[in-house]
Amino acid sequence: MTLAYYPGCSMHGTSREYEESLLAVAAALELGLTEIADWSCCGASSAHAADHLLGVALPARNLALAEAQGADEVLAPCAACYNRLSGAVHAVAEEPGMAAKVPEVLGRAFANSVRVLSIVELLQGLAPVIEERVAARLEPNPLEHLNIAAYWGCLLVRPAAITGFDDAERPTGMDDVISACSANPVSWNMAVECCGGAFSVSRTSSVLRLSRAIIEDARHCGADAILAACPLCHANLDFRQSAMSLRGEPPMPVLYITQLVGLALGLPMAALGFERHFVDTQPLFARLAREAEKAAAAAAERDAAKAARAAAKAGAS
Amino acid sequence: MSVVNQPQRSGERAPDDSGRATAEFEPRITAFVCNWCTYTGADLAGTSRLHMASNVRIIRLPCTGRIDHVFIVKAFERGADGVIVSGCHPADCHYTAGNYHARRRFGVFRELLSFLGVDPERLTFSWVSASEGGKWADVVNETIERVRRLGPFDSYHGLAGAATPADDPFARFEMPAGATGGTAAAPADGHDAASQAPSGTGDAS
Amino acid sequence: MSRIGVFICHCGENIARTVDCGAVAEALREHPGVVVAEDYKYMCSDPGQQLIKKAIADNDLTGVVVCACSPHMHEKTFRRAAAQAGLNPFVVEMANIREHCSWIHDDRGEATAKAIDTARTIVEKVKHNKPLQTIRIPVTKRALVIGGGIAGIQAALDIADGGHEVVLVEKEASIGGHMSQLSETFPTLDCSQCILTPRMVEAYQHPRIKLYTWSEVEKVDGYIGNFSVTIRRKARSVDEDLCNGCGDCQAACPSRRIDSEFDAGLSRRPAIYTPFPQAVPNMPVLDREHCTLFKGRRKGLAKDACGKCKETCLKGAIDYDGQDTFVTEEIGAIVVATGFQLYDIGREQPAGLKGYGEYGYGEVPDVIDGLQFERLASASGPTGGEMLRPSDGAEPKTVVFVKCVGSRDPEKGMSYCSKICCMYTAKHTMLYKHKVHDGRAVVFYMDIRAAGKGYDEFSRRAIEEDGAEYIRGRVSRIFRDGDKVKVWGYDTLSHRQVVVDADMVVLATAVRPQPGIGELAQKLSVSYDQDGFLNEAHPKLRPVETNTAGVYLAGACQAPRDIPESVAMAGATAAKVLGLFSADELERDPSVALVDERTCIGCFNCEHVCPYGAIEHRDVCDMEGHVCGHVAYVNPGVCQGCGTCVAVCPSKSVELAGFTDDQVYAEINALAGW
Amino acid sequence: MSERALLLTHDGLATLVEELAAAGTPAVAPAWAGDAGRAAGASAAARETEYRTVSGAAELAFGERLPRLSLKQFFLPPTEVLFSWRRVGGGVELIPPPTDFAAQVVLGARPCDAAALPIVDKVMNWDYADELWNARRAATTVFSLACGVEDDSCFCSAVFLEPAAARGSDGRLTPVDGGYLVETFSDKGEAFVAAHRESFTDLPAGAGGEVLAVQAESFRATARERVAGNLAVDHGRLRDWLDHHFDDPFWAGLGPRCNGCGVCASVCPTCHCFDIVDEPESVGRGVRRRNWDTCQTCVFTLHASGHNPRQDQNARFRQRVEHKFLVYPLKFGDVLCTGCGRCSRACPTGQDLAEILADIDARAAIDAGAGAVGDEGAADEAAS
Amino acid sequence: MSELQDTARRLLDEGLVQVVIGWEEGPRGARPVFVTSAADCERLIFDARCVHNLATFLNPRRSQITALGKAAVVVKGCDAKAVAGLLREAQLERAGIVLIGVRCGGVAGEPATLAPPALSAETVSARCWGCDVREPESVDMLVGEAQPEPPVTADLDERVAALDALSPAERFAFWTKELSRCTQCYACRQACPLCCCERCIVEKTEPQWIETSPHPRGNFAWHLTRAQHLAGRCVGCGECERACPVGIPLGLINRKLQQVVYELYGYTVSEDPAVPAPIGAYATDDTQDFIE
Repeated sequence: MTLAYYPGCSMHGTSREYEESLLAVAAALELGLTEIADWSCCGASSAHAADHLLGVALPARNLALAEAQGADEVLAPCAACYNRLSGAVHAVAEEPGMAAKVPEVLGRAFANSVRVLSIVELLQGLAPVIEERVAARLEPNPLEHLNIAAYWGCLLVRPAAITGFDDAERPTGMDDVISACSANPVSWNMAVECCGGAFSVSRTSSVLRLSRAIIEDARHCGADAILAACPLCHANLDFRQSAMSLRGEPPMPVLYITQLVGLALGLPMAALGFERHFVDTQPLFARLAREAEKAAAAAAERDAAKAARAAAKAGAS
Repeated sequence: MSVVNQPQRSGERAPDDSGRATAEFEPRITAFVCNWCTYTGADLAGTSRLHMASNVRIIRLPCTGRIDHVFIVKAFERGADGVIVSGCHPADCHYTAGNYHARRRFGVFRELLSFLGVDPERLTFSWVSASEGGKWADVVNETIERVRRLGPFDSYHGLAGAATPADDPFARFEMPAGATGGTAAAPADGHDAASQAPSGTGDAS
Repeated sequence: MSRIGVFICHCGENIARTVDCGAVAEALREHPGVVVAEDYKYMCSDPGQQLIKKAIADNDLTGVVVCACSPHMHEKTFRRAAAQAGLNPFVVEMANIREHCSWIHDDRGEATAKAIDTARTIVEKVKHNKPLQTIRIPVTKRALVIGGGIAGIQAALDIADGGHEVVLVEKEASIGGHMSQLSETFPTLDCSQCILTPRMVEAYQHPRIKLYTWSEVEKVDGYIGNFSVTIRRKARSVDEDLCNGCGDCQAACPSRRIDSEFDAGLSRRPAIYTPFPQAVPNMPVLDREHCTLFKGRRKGLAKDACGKCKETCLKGAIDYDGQDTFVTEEIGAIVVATGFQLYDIGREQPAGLKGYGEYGYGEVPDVIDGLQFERLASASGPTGGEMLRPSDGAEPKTVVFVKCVGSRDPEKGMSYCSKICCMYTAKHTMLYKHKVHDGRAVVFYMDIRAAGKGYDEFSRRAIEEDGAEYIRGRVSRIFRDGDKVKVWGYDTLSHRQVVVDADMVVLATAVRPQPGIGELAQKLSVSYDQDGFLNEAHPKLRPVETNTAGVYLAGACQAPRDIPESVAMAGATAAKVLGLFSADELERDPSVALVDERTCIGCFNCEHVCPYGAIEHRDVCDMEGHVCGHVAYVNPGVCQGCGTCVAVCPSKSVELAGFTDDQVYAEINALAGW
Repeated sequence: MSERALLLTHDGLATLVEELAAAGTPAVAPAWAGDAGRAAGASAAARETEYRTVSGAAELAFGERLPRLSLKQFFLPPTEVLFSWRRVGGGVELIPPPTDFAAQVVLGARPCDAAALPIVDKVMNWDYADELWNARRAATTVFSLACGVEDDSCFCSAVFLEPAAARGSDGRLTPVDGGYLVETFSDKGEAFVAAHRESFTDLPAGAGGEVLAVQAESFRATARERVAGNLAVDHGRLRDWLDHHFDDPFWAGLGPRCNGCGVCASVCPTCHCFDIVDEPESVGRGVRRRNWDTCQTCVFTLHASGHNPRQDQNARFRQRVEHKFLVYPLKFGDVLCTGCGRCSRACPTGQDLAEILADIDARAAIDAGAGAVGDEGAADEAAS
Repeated sequence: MSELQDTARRLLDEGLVQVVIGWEEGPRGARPVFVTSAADCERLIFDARCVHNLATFLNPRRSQITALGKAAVVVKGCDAKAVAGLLREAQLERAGIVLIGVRCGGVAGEPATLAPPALSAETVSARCWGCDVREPESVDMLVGEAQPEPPVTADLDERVAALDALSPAERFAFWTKELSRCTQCYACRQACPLCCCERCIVEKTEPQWIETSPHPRGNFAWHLTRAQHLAGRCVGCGECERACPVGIPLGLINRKLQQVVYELYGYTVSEDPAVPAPIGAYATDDTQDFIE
């Protein structure tokens, strides 16, 4: 099984911390990601709106490159890229004539043999490994005290026919990853609602309204932070948060799923790119650390008391 | 069909095959159809006066599930150039599932026949419902045209020696004289070889 | 030797215009085995039939071929005529030279040649026709009705009133089914229990109805007219003969926190309970799963943990040690009326279903389904008919009704329309508005399907008189927002997103067949569709029959059905059953399969392909009488004559009368060299 | 018969075959079954041979493996038309097959195959002279090829023959340097040689010729010696044992292994049973044929009533042995076996006739109170 | 070897069976043997020459074998699959037989030799191509040492593909030539563990669907029917081809049908009798590309 990596434009740009944390996690888990050589834009939100064939061919080119370098699977961490790549796989497999047409316009062979993986599928599959590593850690784990809302957004799960998660309306994969990291998934209502997506610049007011509803619901349902798996979602929730007039509530940190896994694996904070966030994550982590210490102290006390009781009992007999 | 104007053919008629390898070739098609869908669909074609070629002879059976592969083999042995098997569409079987079973058996048998060199183009499998008189006419006409292009199936008819034993009752397959090479001259699915050497009769004597 | 008569019909000009009928007769006269061949203008006319009858008598015919129209048209006519002339009707066959010849060909020569071939083919077949006797099967004139809902009750009453005994089996402790749970019924708003209860009592007291509640069908053997049905009588722990229904045991039971099935989980009941006050029979059943005593026994406690009900019962009717028992009933016909269940859309779903987690059902207490609403609205319900929501008992001021939850949704739910929801949702809005005059009833719908007598008027009334707000569109998400239930939807008519802060949400969830329907279908050899509904024999012409002769369908086991339809189907099944019971013997087409036991090796390929379960295993014994093998036996009462068994028999040890291998071979042989 | 031997060189043989083909005289000879057989180092399966009409020397497989089927097929084809029939008016017209078969020649028959012909002749002319068999026999000249012995399953010497037996042959070829020494044993053989004299050469006069004659005799002697050790039985006591052990438990030991396929009969040069079938071709016409049959199948003796006098394979296998070594000998004073060993080689389950005969002979010896197996007196008696 | 012999001996000694069906050394190589006494168990062998499918001897109509009593039979993979076929078709009761599994690493293409040949691509039987059973699972006991995969040999699929690549007329010529040798001796049928009818269709008269005359017409009908009746049942043991006295490549037909039932219905022959055979079952969404 060879895993190719399709970064897409965001990973090298606005969401560098996503890529940094991804690569750190991939190294820690020995995933052996190979970036697709000479990759090009997947067409993002514009190509398929302009021309269907173009919208299929652009992602297909990258899949063809991955095929040529011998990959069985391609990881597309960006939800939009994942959506476009999966869409191309589906179109070529299902639409009459597409399997012949695409190689023709690409001018290269394309067998449509590569499986496109989202970050969630990848990490969900690795959840047992992550869980094992987390359990093996000796120091107190602050994440045990983290209540975090898994935010999927639109593009990872829709349309259901091409993405194929368990339930497009109530998917569970991210919760599994959260649990594997020993954090606590929050039951909330906005997991698959839209943040406003690509309208961030053109219709900022809509984006602010939509994203605010997401943050408010997360807080309302007891979340300390929101977990994202999409550069655009992260940008909207994190970067636009200061403009949301959140009624004096403290800001809500937004973490990438790879950052959470990195933390769980005990990777250094510095390797995970938290400093690139607009909402400061330090207060949250400081609080979690305190709680962890407190809990550890309490546990130690309990253990000591227990030992004393046992000793007393032993002495008495 | 040089006999068409001689309806007085006697019971022990000696079939006239002389014109069969020529341009006038009219294929003989045997159709095995189910009583409830295709037979009734063919009835409807009649009621609707849908004209079609007259080269098909229908054998009515209760269900495609009743149709055994030996029927098809025997039809070819008895001079059919093509065979139609037709019944109810999936889920429409009068007996619930006979057509599903037939579909499995004939899915396999068609491949088997093809592997042994019987051109699957000589076989038509179709679903024709009681309401599809028009489709039946199409199935008949298309099958006839397809088989007409393939030519007479003399290579199969001649496997036991003469294609027309009544004309040449002593034509027979004999291993010594014909030897293995001799009989292998007969096969050739229609087309050239068949028209040049309509049967293996010459080799035997 | 065969002596075949061939009779060629001109059908006026219909055949004679294209086919030279005289030439056909002349050709056939020369055919081996044909002793007479005649043509006539109208063979099906009385003189035509007389001609055939006379020829049969004069020539001592052994077989008759009528060359005329399709056998579907006149086979019966000519067979009857031959029978009148003393010939076995099954040695008469028709050669179709009209629909399959004269009507579809122009060329007179070609058509005549084809007519001759066709006639010869059938003559060759008839040479191998065997005289057959119509099969007669004795009929046990007792019916089994499975399911004691309104459909089952109605079917049982109709059959019993028709003079025959009925065994009515109900798996719950009381008959009544879902209809007993309903508050009012559309489109009349009459009280469900008021119209149902008298029927329940009537069924219970009917001298010809034998009622088994808390019972299930275990095994079905036999075939039409001659079923042998084993019924499992689940251990009730209450002696039905001793119990007088006083209710003391229920009052004494300390376990009182068990969700009531009757109230759809909206109220609690004890472990020993009568499902509802009007239950028939009015007799409790002990729920062993939840009973403290039985829990203790399962844990292996040495001493029984409870025993209050037994102590209380003055009649000594409580029996903790009773086990399931089995009774076998001899039955002639079976009516299946197992009804439906509502689609439980919660997060836990069986394989193949997804549910609707985004609607919060099962998580948000004020999101309920239609049956729960019925209980809330019912005077006999947990709130005594007051409209109070489950979470806090407050009166909901805004109620959202969502239709088509799980229906008409091939992506996530069922692809079919559940049919009853449009009407009951309209009814719900009316019941709600009649109880909460200042309340808002908001309905999200896809279409309003109100076809039925008085139905459209009824749903219009909900909108126009009672002011239900109908929004055409679907709901994307339902979640708790403080003490409100937030409903996100979309109005597809005005193209607006709609958000409703509701106090309660009622989901019209899809109608599905009862769990366990698949196992029952297998016991009965009845097929079912991909959704689990039982298949009727023909969707138009045999809607209450199944492909298993003697098994009939009533009500929602076949598809979503409302009450009038269920009752109508029940009446239809009763008519079928009474028709079957009207004669002492059943007549069947003798075109059935027969196994040659001398060569059958008992591989049972035939059994695997038989759609009717007509293949039985028969022991073969050696000279000393020891069983030394098995062969297949075709039950002629069950066989429908498809012949699939014949085709799969490797050694050709099965024959299908009327379409034997001999007959088919003769037909193929007759076509040689045409 | 022949005054003096001739030589058929390899070239002469090639010329002869070509000449016969050109003349339209079928020449039947052992030939490669497949193309691959000719290649050196081909696998045993690829080196299969068969008797067939040949048209060139390249096809010939002289001195190679024993042909798969015996020569029987050229006198009793696997299927053959007895007559055609058609309905005429109220009656049936029978049309018999022609029996004026054109002359054909067999070159290089195995002596054991050639010897089978006179053995079957006796059956075919016992109470009814089989026209088709006799006509083919009359039309055919058989030259055998002295055999170098196939393998350990050969036992011709135990059934009154030898690897170069002349029985049933009109002439014989024996391999010598450069070709084959030719002898003729009948007028037919003589006539054939005379008709194709130019293909044959005279033996070199003097020592050269003698050397070839010695070579030929040496070839035959080596073969005789080689086969002698394979099996020897005393047919007299064997027959006696068979006659008295119809119900012996011995037979129950043979049936289980037998598949009942009758491959042994198919490949046997002397098995001659046939089945008569009517095959309709349409309404009112058809063909009656006879086809090879075998007593080893369960339907061979199956009665219409369903009763089968040979209930199991034990009885059927006993029949095979008894027919060949008891019934036929009692009737015709010979054995219905030429020791070719094909049945043992072809049997899919390893049934071995030589082994069985040896076993019976040993039992017979015990019964007869004599320890010696295959005493010379019996062999002499048989040879005479 | 002694493990096999000991097992057989124990079964006979303890009276668990009355006969052990296995292989012994015969005059021309290995052959089936029916051992009825513990003393004779030393005759039992298993090596690459043991090609015979011993399930053939479990046909309940072989009364000369059933008369020997309850049987234990030595099975390699293909034999075990054939036993499963007989169980599936109700010809046997599992409790009525004892299965001694032998680990098998392939058998010889030309087994009639006095010593077992070393298996190589040249010597291994074509039937072993693609065989996935090193040790049968459905057995009561398993003997012998672990075996390697059989050597990769001439690919039966390649030969099938080569025929598939020809035109129908060329295939027809090929098969007419091959089948012209057939004498309808039915050795193929008798050697087949699954051809176990009391009366074969070819022996049924009235009507005689299959002409018993060995002209190619009768031969075509016979071989078409034999193959069709084995579709989805054939275990690929290759015994029919080995039994054929005139060398007809029946293995090609059987292999083709194995491919067809796999491609059309995803079926491969199973050692589990509970898995239903593909003919006699159906799925509503079976392929119907060939149906108009």
